[in-house]
Amino acid sequence: MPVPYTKLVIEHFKHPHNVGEIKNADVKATEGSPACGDMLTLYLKVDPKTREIKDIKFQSFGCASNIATGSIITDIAKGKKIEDAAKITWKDAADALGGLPPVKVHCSVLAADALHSAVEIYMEKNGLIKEHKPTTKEIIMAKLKHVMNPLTGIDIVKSSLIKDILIKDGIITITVDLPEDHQFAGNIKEEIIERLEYLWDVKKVKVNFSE
Amino acid sequence: MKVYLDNAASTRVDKRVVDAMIPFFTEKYAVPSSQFAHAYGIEAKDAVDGARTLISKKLGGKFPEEIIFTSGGTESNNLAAIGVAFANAEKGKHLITMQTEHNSVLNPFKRLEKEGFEVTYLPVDKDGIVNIDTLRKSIRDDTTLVSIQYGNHETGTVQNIKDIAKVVKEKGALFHTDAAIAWPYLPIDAYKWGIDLITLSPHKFHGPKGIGILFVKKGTKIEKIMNGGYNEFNLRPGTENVPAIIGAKKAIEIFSQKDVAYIASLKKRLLNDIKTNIKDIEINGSMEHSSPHILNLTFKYVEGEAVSLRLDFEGIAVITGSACYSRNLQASYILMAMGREHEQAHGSIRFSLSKYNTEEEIDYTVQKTEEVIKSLRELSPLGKEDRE
Amino acid sequence: MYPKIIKEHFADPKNVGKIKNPTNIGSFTTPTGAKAIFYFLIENNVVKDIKYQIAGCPFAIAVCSILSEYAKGKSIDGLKKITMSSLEQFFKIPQEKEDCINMSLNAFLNGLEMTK
Amino acid sequence: MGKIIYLEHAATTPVDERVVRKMEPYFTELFANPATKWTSSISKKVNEAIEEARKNVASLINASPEEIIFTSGGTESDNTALKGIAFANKDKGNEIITTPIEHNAVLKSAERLHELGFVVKYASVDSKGFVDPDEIRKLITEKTLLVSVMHANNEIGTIEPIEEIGKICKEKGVYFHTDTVQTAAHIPINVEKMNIDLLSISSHKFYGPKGVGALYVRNGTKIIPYMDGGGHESGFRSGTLNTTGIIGLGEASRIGKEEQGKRESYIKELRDTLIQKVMEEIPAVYLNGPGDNKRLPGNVSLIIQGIINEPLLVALNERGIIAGGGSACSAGKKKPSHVLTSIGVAAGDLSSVIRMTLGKDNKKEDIDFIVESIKEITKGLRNLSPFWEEK
Repeated sequence: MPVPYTKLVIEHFKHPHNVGEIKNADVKATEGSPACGDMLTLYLKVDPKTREIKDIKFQSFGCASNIATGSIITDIAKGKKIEDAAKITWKDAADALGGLPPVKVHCSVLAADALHSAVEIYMEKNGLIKEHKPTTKEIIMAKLKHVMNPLTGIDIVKSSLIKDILIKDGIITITVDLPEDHQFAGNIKEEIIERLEYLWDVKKVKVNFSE
Repeated sequence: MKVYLDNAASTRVDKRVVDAMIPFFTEKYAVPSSQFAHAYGIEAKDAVDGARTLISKKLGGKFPEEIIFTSGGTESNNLAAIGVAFANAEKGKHLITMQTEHNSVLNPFKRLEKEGFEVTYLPVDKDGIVNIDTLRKSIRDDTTLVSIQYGNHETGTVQNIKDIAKVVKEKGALFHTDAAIAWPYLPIDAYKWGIDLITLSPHKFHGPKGIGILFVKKGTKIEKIMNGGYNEFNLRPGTENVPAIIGAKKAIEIFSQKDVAYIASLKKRLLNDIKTNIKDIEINGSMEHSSPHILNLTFKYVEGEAVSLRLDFEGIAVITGSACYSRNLQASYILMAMGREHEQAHGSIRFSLSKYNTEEEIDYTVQKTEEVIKSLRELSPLGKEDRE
Repeated sequence: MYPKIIKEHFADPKNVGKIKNPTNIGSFTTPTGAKAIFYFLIENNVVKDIKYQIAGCPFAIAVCSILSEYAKGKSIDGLKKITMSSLEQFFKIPQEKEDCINMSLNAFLNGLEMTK
Repeated sequence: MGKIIYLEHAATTPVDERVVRKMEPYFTELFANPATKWTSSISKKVNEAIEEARKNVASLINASPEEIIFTSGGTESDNTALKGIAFANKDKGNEIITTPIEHNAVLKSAERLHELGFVVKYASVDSKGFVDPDEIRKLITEKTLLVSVMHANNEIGTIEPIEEIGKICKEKGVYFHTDTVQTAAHIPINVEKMNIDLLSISSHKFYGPKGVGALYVRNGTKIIPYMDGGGHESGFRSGTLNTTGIIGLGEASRIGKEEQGKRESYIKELRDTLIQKVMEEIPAVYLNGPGDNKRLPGNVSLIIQGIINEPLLVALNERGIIAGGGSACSAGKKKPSHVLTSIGVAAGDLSSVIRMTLGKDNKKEDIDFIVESIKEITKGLRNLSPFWEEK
């Protein structure tokens, strides 16, 4: 009887490649939210001269397709130049797995997102980005779209939790429309900070709660 | 001899349909919505999706998600009328239907009237047919929905829904047809004809009871009338009745137009022989535009329930257009709308056929009907002047 | 659904027809066209013969038959006291059939009331 | 695939063979529409069978047959109870009281009523999922029309104190509805003793067919029908009666009543063994909902920290074990279960919940295999997880 996963997906799910943590990683990136039950953390070790990915590992707190995509995308990225790794898409991974069910897009896409974030952070940290754009409200909103609201299962922007964004002297202040003692307040705060603090012109990220 | 001629009420479930259903009771019983948890659910989901694809195609639809499974024709009609009226209330609050619709269409419209909607109930002519010009004139800018039955459940009269749909489309309203009686005995082509919503009832064509279908053309604005889970594309909550869906699919698969031709020949035989042998009868409904399996006749000077009970004594199952002479007029509002007198409405008998009926059964029915009518007319004080 | 006695009388109604020279006739027609006519032959306040014609449903027919059987040989003073509820001694009256039964009973009572 | 161990009985159950056999003749022989009872003797037979089924359903909950309305399932029963009472009694008040852990059929009906201008109040639940009858008492005002509290929760198995709640509702003169979709035929129900005015039943949760349910409506209750049509079910619920479904529900009720006690004790034993073994064998596992007698006989709901349920379920499925995570109805949606958030499950644990619901056909000898499988798979997944460190 068929599970809606291809044999290859099940194979990667049961025996995932490149699993674990890189202790002295150059960069670590996390996508997803533990409260929603889908999260992937990616570690990169990059050769500073050739800019090739020497080692790549992932940890998953996610569904079978999340795990399988993490496994295959790390296979694909390994050995590639960091700029080329940035070009690997979710679709490349899905194709390599022989297809993924449409309902599973949002959780498997996390692996690709994590890879892209990791590359971006690496390039930022190592001064590889030539032109710096100043951080605007739009950029912040785009970043915050990756933070989930566990109450609704959709992100905090779409579910209208962002009440206010203030940018002043490199300090970003985000006001979230939740009481401070809400069961998810801590998680959301942590994730917002993680999403924004590495930006080149950001000194500090403050998260306030309404009420 | 036992002769079942009440197929417009419900039909015998085809053995092949039952056989297709049984495994889904005892083996493949999982809930299709829990697909990612286990393979059983996936098999159920595949089966249900397969049913949607087939049914949508047969109706001239384009997408499997245009098929919504409900608990029956009544719920489908409720969902179509109330769901479309409320979802489009911003555009307008005028609705149109027909006086001879099934109660499961009329009653939701009556409820909508209480909720501030305005409803036009179109009249029909003596054959039960609605006038398309009258319809055209009735459609206003604020008309959101027109609901016209395809085949009538009591008389078998068939409306020209192809032309009706065209008029409704020109005027920019949505069109629903209750095809519970007519389909699959008569063709339908949702996209080509321009029909937005279609009600079907599988137990009328050898499928199981407890399952109904509402075709909802993609993009049609409609809202749910029951609240709960997200089943049926978030339009109808509740655990999917998988065995019944599979049964409905099978019934549609095996339905054959050859059977329709055969049923039509039986109907012709029945009518001709009754006409030859029994005087003072009247045909209710159109002869030209009629469902092949329904024949409704009035036997003058006698009452319908008496006729049908006497026929039941002889093993023949038919129904009367009126349950009783006096208070309970509900069922004969259709004949009254066609301009019949009470007396005529009361003697009406509906014969409805299926592929399981035989020529012998028809001959037996004619013979027994003749005897019963003769006997009851002897009892009757009416019509003596005409007969003596 | 039908009580046994109704089914029996409907299948084989007793005393159907007309009386040639009746002493009493009673009829009742519903607004919807159902009709019952009772013919009586009454001598010394006693029902000697009774017949009826009826165009109605099984209940209406059976009630005519039951009444005709019951009335034969009885004094009309007692018969005039028959009401809907006294019919309950024969069978339970379903609510939706009250009007039909009432029609037959009214035709019967109208005949008894007729003075000739 | 080899042997299947089905642990999703709260979502749906297989139809009992005896029930299928009872239904079969009503497909192909006694198929007439029971509505034409005055004129057809086949219909009469069908009607008699339906009345027999009605009696069996009534007897399951100690009601009178005429208080049973057949519906298309639990969802329709819940919709009818809430909306039917609200609309019929809106001259008397506008308040409905319910709880945050109800089935969506109740919650969404309540939300709909809220949209239509009714006031919906939610009684809180504690960390085990219990509603406090005293809180219900305090919430009731003179404007309250209906209190709806489920008999037992489908996700975490908590059996609510509905007898006490029923008593309070009776004292206060408000209607009391309870959704017994998870409990009917599984644990005893008595509408008289529990002072229940309305009660929802779903056939496919106790070895009957899908597509059919019942609503118990106490005699004299003021309620308006939900579906409009030909006036079936004494004018209350229109639509050609789903004869086969009703016959199936009736037979499942009859068997259910007869075997309830036996099933209850057998399934409870399985449940307790399973819970105990999983908790002994695997570290960092917690039980949702209460233990012991306040818990549905077949319900096992566990938090397995450090993993999320979907890959566990897929891997179990590979081994022929069919279990669930949260409620089947909202599977496929990313939103965490409203029940789990209501009882205060920590954010990080919300997707670590696995639900196993046992049935009468589960075998004692399978328990060890289930436990062993969960243990192995959990170990593998925890190795993958960024949150898990072996303590």
